[in-house]
Amino acid sequence: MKYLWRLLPLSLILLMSGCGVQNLSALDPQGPVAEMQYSLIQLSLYIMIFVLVIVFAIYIFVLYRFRERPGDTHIPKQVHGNRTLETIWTTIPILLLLMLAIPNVMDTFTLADVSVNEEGEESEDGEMDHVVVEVMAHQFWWEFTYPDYDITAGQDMYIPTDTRIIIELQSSDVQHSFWVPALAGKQDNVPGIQNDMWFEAPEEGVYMGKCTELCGPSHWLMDFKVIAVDPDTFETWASNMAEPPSNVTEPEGEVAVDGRGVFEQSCISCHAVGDDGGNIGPNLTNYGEREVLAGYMDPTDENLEAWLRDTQEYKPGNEMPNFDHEAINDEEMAALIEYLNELKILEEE
Amino acid sequence: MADHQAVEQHTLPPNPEKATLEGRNKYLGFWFFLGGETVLFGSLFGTYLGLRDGVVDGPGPSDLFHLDLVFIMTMILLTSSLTSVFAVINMKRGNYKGLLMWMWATVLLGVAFLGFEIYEFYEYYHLGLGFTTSAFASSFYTLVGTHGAHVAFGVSWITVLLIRYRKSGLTLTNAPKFYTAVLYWHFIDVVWVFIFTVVYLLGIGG
Amino acid sequence: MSSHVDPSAPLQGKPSKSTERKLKNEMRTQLISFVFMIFITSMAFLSIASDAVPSGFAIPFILILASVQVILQLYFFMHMNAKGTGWVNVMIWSGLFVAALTVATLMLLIGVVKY
Amino acid sequence: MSYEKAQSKNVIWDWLTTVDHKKIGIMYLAGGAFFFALGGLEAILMRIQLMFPEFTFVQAQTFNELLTMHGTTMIFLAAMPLLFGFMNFIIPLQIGARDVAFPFLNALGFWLFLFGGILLNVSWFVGGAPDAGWTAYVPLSSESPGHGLDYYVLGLQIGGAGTLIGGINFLVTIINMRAPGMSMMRMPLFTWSSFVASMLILFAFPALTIGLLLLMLERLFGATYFAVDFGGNVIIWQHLFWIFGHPEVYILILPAFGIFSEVLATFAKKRLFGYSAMVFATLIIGFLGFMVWAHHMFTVGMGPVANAIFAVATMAIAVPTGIKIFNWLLTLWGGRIQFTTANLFALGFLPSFVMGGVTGVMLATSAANYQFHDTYFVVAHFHYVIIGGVVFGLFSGTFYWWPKMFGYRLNETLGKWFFWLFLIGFHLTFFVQHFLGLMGMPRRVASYLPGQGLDSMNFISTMGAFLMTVAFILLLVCIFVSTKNRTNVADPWDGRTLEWTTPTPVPEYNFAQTPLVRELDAYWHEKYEGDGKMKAAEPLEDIHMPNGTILPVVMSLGLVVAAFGLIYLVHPLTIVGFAITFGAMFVRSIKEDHGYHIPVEAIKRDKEEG
Ligand code: HEA
Ligand code: HEA
Ligand SMILES: [Cu+2]
Repeated sequence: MKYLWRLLPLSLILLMSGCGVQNLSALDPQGPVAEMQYSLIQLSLYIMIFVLVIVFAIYIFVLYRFRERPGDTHIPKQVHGNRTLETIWTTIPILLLLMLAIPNVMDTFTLADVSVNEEGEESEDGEMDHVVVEVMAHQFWWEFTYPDYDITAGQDMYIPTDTRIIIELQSSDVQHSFWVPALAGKQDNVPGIQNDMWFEAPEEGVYMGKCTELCGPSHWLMDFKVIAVDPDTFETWASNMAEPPSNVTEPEGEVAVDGRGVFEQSCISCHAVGDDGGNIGPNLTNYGEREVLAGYMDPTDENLEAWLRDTQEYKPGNEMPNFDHEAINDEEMAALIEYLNELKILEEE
Repeated sequence: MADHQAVEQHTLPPNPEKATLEGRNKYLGFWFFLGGETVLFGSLFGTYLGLRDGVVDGPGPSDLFHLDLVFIMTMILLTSSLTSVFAVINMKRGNYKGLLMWMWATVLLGVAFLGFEIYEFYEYYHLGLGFTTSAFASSFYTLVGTHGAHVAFGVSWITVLLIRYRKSGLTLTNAPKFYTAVLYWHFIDVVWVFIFTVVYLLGIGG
Repeated sequence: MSSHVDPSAPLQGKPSKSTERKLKNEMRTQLISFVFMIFITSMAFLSIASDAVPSGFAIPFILILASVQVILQLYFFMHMNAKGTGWVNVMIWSGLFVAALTVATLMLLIGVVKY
Repeated sequence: MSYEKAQSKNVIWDWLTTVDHKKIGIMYLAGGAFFFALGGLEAILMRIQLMFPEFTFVQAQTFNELLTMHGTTMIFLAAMPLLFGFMNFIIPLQIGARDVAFPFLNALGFWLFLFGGILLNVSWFVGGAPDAGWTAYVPLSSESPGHGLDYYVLGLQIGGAGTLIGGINFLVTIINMRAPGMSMMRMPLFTWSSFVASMLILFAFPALTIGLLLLMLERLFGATYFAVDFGGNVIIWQHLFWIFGHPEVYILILPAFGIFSEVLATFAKKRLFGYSAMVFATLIIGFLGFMVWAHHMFTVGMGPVANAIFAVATMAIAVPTGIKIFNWLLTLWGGRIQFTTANLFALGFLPSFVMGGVTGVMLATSAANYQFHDTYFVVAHFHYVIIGGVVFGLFSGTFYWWPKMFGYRLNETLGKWFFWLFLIGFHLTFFVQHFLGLMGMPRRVASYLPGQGLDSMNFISTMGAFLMTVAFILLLVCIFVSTKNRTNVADPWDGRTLEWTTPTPVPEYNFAQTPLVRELDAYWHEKYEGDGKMKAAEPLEDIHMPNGTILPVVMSLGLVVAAFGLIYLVHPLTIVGFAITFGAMFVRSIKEDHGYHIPVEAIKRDKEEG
């Protein structure tokens, strides 16, 4: 048991210093929702440590004091019980639990409140004070639709900083769960049902998100990113997504033009660029600015080719077919990759 | 079987079903089983109520249900409950013939009920309500069908008892068997009360 | 060798006078409760079948009638009011309690409406 | 069958046909131990896969199968049967009964469990085990390709029927079969907590039965309860599963609590502190156990009112559990604590379980649960309560009752090594998982990416699991090397309750004469306040015993055949299977079987020999 004792304070230090990778850890909150949850976690942890200290103290005292010593054969007094003691250890836990239950109930209601101010959607300085994002989960990728902007993005979810983000969660197949630990706890994407949540990101940054409901063999790879940018950038991003700049719609480089051809032949039935294309797979309008490829890989050319050639190896069970050399030869592949890499809507301004 | 002589002749106790330890165990155990069955049917009712609006393009309750048929079925089952009560009273009287006769009546009523239910399902099927048509259809057939399966099991069980013990007279062994079968039968009726109320009456009126 | 009970021997004799009397009484009670059940069942059907009864009244009404009838079945037909049925009552009511929770949950908490 | 015939039976046939609660108890233990090793093996394979980031020891699909089967096996096929083993063997002895209320059904329950478990595991060999988690959330489970989930549905259905039968059997046994003087409030706490656990079984398992039935009809016959396009709803499954699932965890822990109550009182040499409060707390836990299931569903979108209510109800369970914890501590207070292996496990339980319990209360904090849910924090929580509670209870019970059951004592030195290694391995494995969860590691992931700060803790966790494996193997060694330890096995620990008054090996009729109980801790009372012997409540007479029968095996086998018919939609096979089962039921009901009597002379002979 000594072992445990040493671990306890150690773990506390670990906890309080905010361990874990920034932007992935619930212990390093980056927005008001995660902060609210973090302070509840802290509160509950303190209460629990209080309980543990009391129990461990009695425990160690008892074990030490009343251990059998060599030669001791006395028969202890057969005690029946004690009213007072029993009242005490019924009352104190109740009080401790109330200390936790009351803030918890309040926070539960706060977190469930997704209403936005009705006055009008614009605040004084003309900026939007909330953005609605419909999050559709698919095996094994994420689709983000911004109904007010009439745009759809895949895998990377751009949001403006300091703005209330209203999330409407849905699923197109099995149940998934939407979790961005540094910004907010999770809610589930349930087929047939819509769940709402909200969060805010005061700081610009890239926040890692994960699916946390077992959804098939590639569940563990179903990551996404939340990218918080300042509201102006966000507006630019949104309008460019809606009407992509010319480099996206009409690529200039010769190779990229060929690439566009390959894309139109092999990819467009599932993936859209701009308005153009299917929606079975993620929208690729801003592929060139993706943080990651397929939700989790470095978006290098080699990885992209490997992925296209053998998607089932990298995300087993996903809907995308493999493209072998017969479907896309090496030359075409290079062109396609170049085309995809050029799909940038923010920097090419 | 018995390698010992029966010495004592038994006189009829007031509650022959509970006169032996085996009987008392059976009695209690069976009641507990019914307690579990309550939750079982509760889950089915809940599922049905949760899904009853899920008719999609298929027919819904008000397109299907006829009160007259359900009323007849209800009366049959209710009456069969009474006949089984009479059976138990006769058992306690030591009137074995009476016990058998009332139990047979119960079986007959049970069979009649099943007949109506099969007819009913047949009709719904022809009105376009297949088992897989909609969530409503699946949950309806599952709930009412599970009840029907209970009726069928009850009928077979009692029939086996009646044939097996047609000549034995009332004994300390078969009294608890008849008694538990009757409990089961009443329970089937209890479930039906909820079915006709929640499924049929609410289906039409609510 | 001591004597053993033979459980397959037919039971002999008549019930005692007091038992007879009790059974007579019981017969009458059961008949009355049966008639009453028929009555309330018919009321339930009528209240739905006739247009005269508004459904705002009919629905709670038939649910109450159903509960009454179930109580009658349990306590009269199935003798849950007899002596020595303490544990039976515990288990049946616990079962009903869990069943009621289940039904309420599956009606309300399946995500369609948020509470 | 006569007494002589009953005595001379082929050993294998004897075990196949036995209706003796002690033999059935031992078979439950053996079956449970087998599945525990299997589930442990699956855990080890998972832990190896998670040892390094992006490790490819097993494929993702295999990993999902492993985690599903690990959870399912451990809960349904290991922990519960092992507890049932002790309950079967010990309860009748503790209440002074000759057998359980329904010996036939008792055997049936065991064979249903065994065949259900085997059926479930057949899936490994015929194209893949179930892969949707032990919770089998729809529509992942209802649409999972292959037959894995069909095996899950039918295997659990068969095993679950066995459990329900067992539960009813214990309830009636405890109510009807107690020896004279053994009032409810004189029952040992193991019996009490098993009683409450059986009540939970009675009301929780039917919800699972229906859940599985629906899932089966959906998968095999195209029903549409969970198909959104047909008006179905996927949350219904989750409710049905957790209405069963949460009480299930108390079904596991309550009997373990019972074991600790016996062991701690015995080795502190003190009467259990606050006996009636303990009984009351057990009942409250059982009751509250039915009010909290939705704490597994906080993130599923029930709404804030529902979340708040279920959060508060869940927290309330900490109160009765705390009452128990403090009563145990006060039982030790003022005692003379002996550090036997059995007691070490009980003592190890106290801090370990409290750590798991308090993280449970943290999880119950609904708003914070959005962060905890479906992460390794939850995995850490439930292994702390399950291993620190249930598994420690099982090991404690093993060392405590082994002499009574098998006639020899387990080696204490090896036992203590086993304890310490297991304890350290257990904390090493699961303590770090709290942080893994909070640092962003979801549960049920086949692997994780490097550079997310999850590597070293996962490695530590796997090392702990290896340590547990070493410990477990040590236990097996301990069992085999101890067989010579045959001194004083009837009452090796200065026991307090009736099971220690029986001779060892326990005769098939348990008690030559039913004992008369005069106090709580009946045997202790007679030892320290009487003449050390139980008073008899009846004269020495012939003892009536039930006959053995093969029908339970046949009935269970029939259901397995029917299950194969259903899984592969071969309807004739299904019909044959059900025909076998119902045929056996029919035979059972028309063939009266009145058992046999053991003559007084034979009992007297036993007494002299023993
Ligand atoms: C034996 C099994 C067992 C036991 C006993 C418990 C006990 C408890 N469990 Fe646990 N639980 C599981 C097994 C168990 N659990 C499993 C298997 C899962 C995961 C299932 C899955 O998803 O696969 C789970 C998941 C789980 C969740 C869902 C997590 C999630 O998925 O998001 C929650 C949430 O509320 C929870 C809560 C609790 C609580 C409050 C208790 C309480 O009963 C604990 C009470 C005990 C104490 C609190 C300690 C002693 C008390 C004191 C010393 C008094 C003073 C204390 C205070 C004032 C706090 N459990
Ligand atoms: C009674 C319940 C129980 C028990 C005892 C255990 C015991 C263990 N469990 Fe688990 N576990 C669950 C119930 C249980 N578990 C459940 C319900 C889940 C959730 C599943 C889901 O998500 O659906 C889970 C999930 C789970 C996970 C998370 C998987 C995931 O989410 O991806 C992990 C990971 O570390 C894990 C590890 C372990 C380990 C290392 C042990 C160890 O303690 C195991 C100890 C056992 C041994 C050490 C025996 C070893 C034996 C051998 C190796 C063979 C030797 C044999 C012979 C010599 C004959 N368990
Ligand atoms: Cu729970």
